[in-house]
Amino acid sequence: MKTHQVKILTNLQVSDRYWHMKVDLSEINLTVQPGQFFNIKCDQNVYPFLRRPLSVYRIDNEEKTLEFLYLVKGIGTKRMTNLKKSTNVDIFGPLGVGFRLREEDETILLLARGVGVATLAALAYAAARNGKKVHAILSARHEDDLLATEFLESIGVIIYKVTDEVGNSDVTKVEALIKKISLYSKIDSLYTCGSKRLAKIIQKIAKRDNIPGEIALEEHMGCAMGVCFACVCDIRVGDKIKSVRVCHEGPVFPIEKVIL
Amino acid sequence: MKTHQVKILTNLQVSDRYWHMKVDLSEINLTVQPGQFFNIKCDQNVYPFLRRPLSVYRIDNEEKTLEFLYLVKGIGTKRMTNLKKSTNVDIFGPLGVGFRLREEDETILLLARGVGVATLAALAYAAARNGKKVHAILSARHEDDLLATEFLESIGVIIYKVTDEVGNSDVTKVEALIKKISLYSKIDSLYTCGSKRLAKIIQKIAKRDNIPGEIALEEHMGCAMGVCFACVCDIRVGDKIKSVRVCHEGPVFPIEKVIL
Amino acid sequence: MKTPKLEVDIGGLLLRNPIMPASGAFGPEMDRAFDFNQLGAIVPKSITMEERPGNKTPRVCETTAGMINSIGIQSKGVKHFMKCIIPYYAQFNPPLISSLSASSIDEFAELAEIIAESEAVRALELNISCPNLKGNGLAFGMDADLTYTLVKKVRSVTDKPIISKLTPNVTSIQEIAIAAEEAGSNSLNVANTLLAMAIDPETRRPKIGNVMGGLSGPAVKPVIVRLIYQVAQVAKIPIIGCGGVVNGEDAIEMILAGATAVQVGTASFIEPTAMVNIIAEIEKYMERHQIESIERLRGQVIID
Amino acid sequence: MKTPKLEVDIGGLLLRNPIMPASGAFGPEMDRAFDFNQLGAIVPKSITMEERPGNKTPRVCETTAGMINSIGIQSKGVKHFMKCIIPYYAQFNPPLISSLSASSIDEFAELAEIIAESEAVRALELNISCPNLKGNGLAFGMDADLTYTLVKKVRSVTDKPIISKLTPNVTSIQEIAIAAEEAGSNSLNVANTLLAMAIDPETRRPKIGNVMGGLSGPAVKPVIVRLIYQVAQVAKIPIIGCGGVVNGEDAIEMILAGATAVQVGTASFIEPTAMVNIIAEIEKYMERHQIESIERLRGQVIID
Ligand SMILES: Cc1cc2nc3c(=O)[nH]c(=O)nc-3n(C[C@H](O)[C@H](O)[C@H](O)COP(=O)(O)OP(=O)(O)OC[C@H]3O[C@@H](n4cnc5c(N)ncnc54)[C@H](O)[C@@H]3O)c2cc1C
Ligand SMILES: Cc1cc2nc3c(=O)[nH]c(=O)nc-3n(C[C@H](O)[C@H](O)[C@H](O)COP(=O)(O)OP(=O)(O)OC[C@H]3O[C@@H](n4cnc5c(N)ncnc54)[C@H](O)[C@@H]3O)c2cc1C
Ligand SMILES: Cc1cc2nc3c(=O)[nH]c(=O)nc-3n(C[C@H](O)[C@H](O)[C@H](O)COP(=O)(O)O)c2cc1C
Ligand SMILES: Cc1cc2nc3c(=O)[nH]c(=O)nc-3n(C[C@H](O)[C@H](O)[C@H](O)COP(=O)(O)O)c2cc1C
Ligand code: FES
Ligand code: FES
Repeated sequence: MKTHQVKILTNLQVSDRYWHMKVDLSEINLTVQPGQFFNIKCDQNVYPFLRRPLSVYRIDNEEKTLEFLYLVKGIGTKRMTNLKKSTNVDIFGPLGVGFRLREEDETILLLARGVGVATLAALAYAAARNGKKVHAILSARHEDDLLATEFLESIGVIIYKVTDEVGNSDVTKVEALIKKISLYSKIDSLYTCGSKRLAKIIQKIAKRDNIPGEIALEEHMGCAMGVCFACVCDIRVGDKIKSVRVCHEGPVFPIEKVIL
Repeated sequence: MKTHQVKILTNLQVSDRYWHMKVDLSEINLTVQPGQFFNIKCDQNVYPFLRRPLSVYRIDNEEKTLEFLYLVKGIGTKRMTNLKKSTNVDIFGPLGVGFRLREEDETILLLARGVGVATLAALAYAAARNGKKVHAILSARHEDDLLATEFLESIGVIIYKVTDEVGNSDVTKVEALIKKISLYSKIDSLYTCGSKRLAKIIQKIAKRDNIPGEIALEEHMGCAMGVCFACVCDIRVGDKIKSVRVCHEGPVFPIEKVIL
Repeated sequence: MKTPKLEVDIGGLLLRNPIMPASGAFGPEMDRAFDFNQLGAIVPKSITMEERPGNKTPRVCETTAGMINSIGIQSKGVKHFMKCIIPYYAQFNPPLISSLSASSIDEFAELAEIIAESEAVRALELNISCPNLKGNGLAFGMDADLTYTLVKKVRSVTDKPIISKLTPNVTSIQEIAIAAEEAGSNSLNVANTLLAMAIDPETRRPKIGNVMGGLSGPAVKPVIVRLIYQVAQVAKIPIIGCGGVVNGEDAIEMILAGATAVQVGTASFIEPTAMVNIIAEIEKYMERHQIESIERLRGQVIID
Repeated sequence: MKTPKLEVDIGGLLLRNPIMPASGAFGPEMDRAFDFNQLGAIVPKSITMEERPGNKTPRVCETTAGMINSIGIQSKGVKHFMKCIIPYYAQFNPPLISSLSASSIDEFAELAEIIAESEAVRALELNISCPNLKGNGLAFGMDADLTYTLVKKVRSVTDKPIISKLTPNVTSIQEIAIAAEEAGSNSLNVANTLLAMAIDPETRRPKIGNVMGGLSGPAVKPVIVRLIYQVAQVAKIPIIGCGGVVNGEDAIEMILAGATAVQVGTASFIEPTAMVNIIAEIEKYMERHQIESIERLRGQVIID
């Protein structure tokens, strides 16, 4: 749990609203899990004041690089786009608990909405490298917002694109799609991120078919290290409701426990 | 009275504590007088919050450039050093009342302490171009802090360097130096900036020898356009004391009027 | 959509738009920066009965996202104001709101009577909240009874709209707001500066000559928005929001919290055309959100 | 010069240095960031008698140079605190200051009695100033009489040093400070957060779930420095400055204004090692200025 000054290798716009940043980890020794995140200083300045949390998009342990994929939303991510190649960026992490990839699984299915793919891509990569078959349903408003498809395809992930534009991204259609996929490919685990609406499908299927599932949540953060209780959400433990911190007990939670 | 987004041509360190910035005025039409100043946004950010006033160090009407010479003092000037070549800087001005260079004068004497030379250099340049003889006593802590000497020499200014280091910068020695200069060169006007201690000599000589003199003052500024009354100082008008705004009635005042 | 309607009524005074300068951060010198006729109203620096020198320099210092000032109402007195300042502002269309400062209740009333006589003056803003007058940060507006008595007295000498400028440095601004309203204020300015101080660790001296001063700028906006919201719960008269507004969204935020109009101070020091930029940004916001009249936004913060 | 002496005494409690966390901005999770033994004291999140869920999310939002929080004292209750939290912090050398929150005076006293029984707890900080408990921003510390009664009651159940954490949201903090001192406080924390609010113009909703919350961070420092200075004029007991400290110079500024010790909250969210950095910066400042003991700086602002 430390801040690191790491060198920016690239920081580039990849589509209308999305940017991609790659940093050099060769000077430090970090073990980073898919699903974990970093809290990033958008500027070497008091403004914006707070750091901004970004999931790990990709970890390359050979090249010793770390990548982030981010949506330009407000002032913080806007300023992040000004971070220049070869300068340093101050990142705090890795933070939180990542995804659990089960040894025994042969096939997994990911369901990502929008920038949720930034969070699931690292998992897809780890799974593919471990020889698992990975199905990934990517949902977005427009074709343009479907990110990382090439990268995912290049590592052998089977991709299904659904968009609001085309009209195949609503809950019933996505549910039908998952059903279709499971017909020819037995799914061992489910993972989702980026939409509570879509996560409900995963929760339902996980329960019905008794498949383990996980979800990465988001909440406004203060400290990102578990001390301020800004980022809490309720989860179900047995028949009790428990308050947990997204930054500390999460951001990844068993799908059956979350309240959507 | 406008803000201008002007392109930075250069922004370079010229000595241990001093920087020099040159901006492009070719896109705008400005008439700038020596002694006037600009109020400069140190960063495209809310931090530092206020602009910082800098005198015009040099105006080149042919090349259409404007130059500033600044001492890195606190946060604002520190951040100014981060302004990058080819990007824009937001300058507000020209502001205030500049020096009055009298047609009839043949010889003038400038006495500048420290960064005061930034304010007097533009005047020296204008005077030299108008065929006047310019004597300039430059005072500083160290030899290193004596700025602009080459530039001034190149335009024919006769320079006298005095430093605390060498021990020839105290009031008595400077006064003796001025006396010596006046022995072989009749001084028609006196100008000073950068030290109230030294300005007292100018005030005394101006009064005693009935020579017109001017001084450029500094005060902490809020608006720099005469509305907030942050930058006031008292001046003597006849036997009355009057409060004036350094940014509006000044920063240049007749030496006999200021209270040192 | 038609061009959005920006007109607002601040207690009997109609403004063509809700944006006006904050007293002390505006002056004739700014006419070279923009056309004053674009403003909702004109508010000069607070005026006092007699000439006043103001406080020691330095009178301003920077803080993180803000500034402290202790100008201390430097003023040339009411005579000069009537003779030179009023006629100057009278040439512009926006109504002239004269800001008054005094050291006693009687003096407030006297001053109000004199100034209200001028036809060009369309409303009086009572600066009962200046933290820079006595050096201890105290102000009439810190006490509900004093506020009531003061406003009542001024009410008795003029029929012109009275704006009471409240101080944020109180336990319950609602109490003061109610006192000012009951005494006959036509609207409330929320609020003056936060009493503040800064020390230079190198010199160990206060950063401003007067030791304490008033904090303004973006740093204070969240406190001011809260105060506007609190006052809006109890006051029936219009609120003029003031403190930390830099752009159109800031103004909208105050209007959503309950303000009818908005004053802009320190922002003009950083961008002299801030006020006209803000008016344009408000219009853009309204067009984007299909809001026909700014009045529709007032107090419309959604509380679940 | 010898290494500067950083020891301070905050009303009977000796600290090896003046830097400690602000309640609510510190937790066991930070032990991976730095060694807690470097701190002057340890101050956990305010504890309540019963378990409390805290407020709706979002619980924090950013403002210019600050943040608003409305955590609302999420707490597992005093039993869990005694069983799990105290023993955990007891393993570190710095004295443990327990922060207490309650919704009635009697509850404050009961809670104090229970917690003071633990030997590891070396002092009690009474959070009589939390703006997030009732949703209306009100707090005991806004009333001098309530403050007096509350502190007096707690005083009667324990001999351990009592720190009263004052609210900045009052007309006269001096009055409250005197009440807390006379009732038996051993020191004063100046101060809790400024009551604040922010609205998102796009959604028209308050940026935090609880509508209003407490403003912290660099934006508030000038107000806090002023409050410390004001309290120092009237209080005989030590002051702990709190609000907006980000670096060593900020801490020095508060000490010059009259603080004996300094708490650091929000800064740790941006830089988890902020507190130890600040200690190092204070030492450097003292060396540069040839100051042997930090006590020499207390209240030493130069007023002409
Ligand atoms: C664990 C975690 C991992 C994340 N990973 C990624 C990622 O890989 N890529 C990515 O693009 N985004 C990610 N996000 C979301 C990202 O942090 C926010 O979009 C970002 O902080 C917005 O900052 P801003 O300054 O641009 O927007 P702001 O100006 O701060 O806010 C713009 C809008 O976004 C909302 N917002 C601000 N912060 C958050 C937040 N933390 N969570 C939800 N909404 C917020 C605000 O309320 C406001 O409505 C992640 C969030 C979390 C909590
Ligand atoms: C009309 C005018 C013309 C000037 N011309 C030049 C110039 O050509 N070159 C140059 O290097 N400097 C010039 N200055 C001074 C320059 O404006 C200040 O040094 C600068 O604003 C300091 O900003 P900072 O953020 O670096 O320091 P800060 O961190 O703001 O302050 C550092 C120290 O400087 C003091 N200070 C801050 N602002 C001023 C100010 N306006 N006047 C005096 N002291 C101040 C502060 O009190 C503090 O002690 C001029 C000032 C004025 C008023
Ligand atoms: C330099 C300066 C001078 C001020 N003078 C006055 C004044 O004379 N009368 C008054 O009522 N308020 C005065 N104020 C307060 C402003 O009117 C306004 O309430 C405050 O600055 C907050 O708004 P802002 O953040 O937009 O600046 C002054 C503020 C500043 C910065
Ligand atoms: C997230 C958060 C939670 C807080 N919780 C408490 C609390 O439980 N008890 C308390 O007395 N103060 C609490 N505070 C206030 C801080 O202790 C401190 O007074 C305030 O943050 C100002 O200091 P800072 O600017 O250094 O953060 C909290 C502040 C924050 C930001
Ligand atoms: S952000 Fe502070 S506990 Fe999660
Ligand atoms: S700086 Fe505002 S009047 Fe000079």
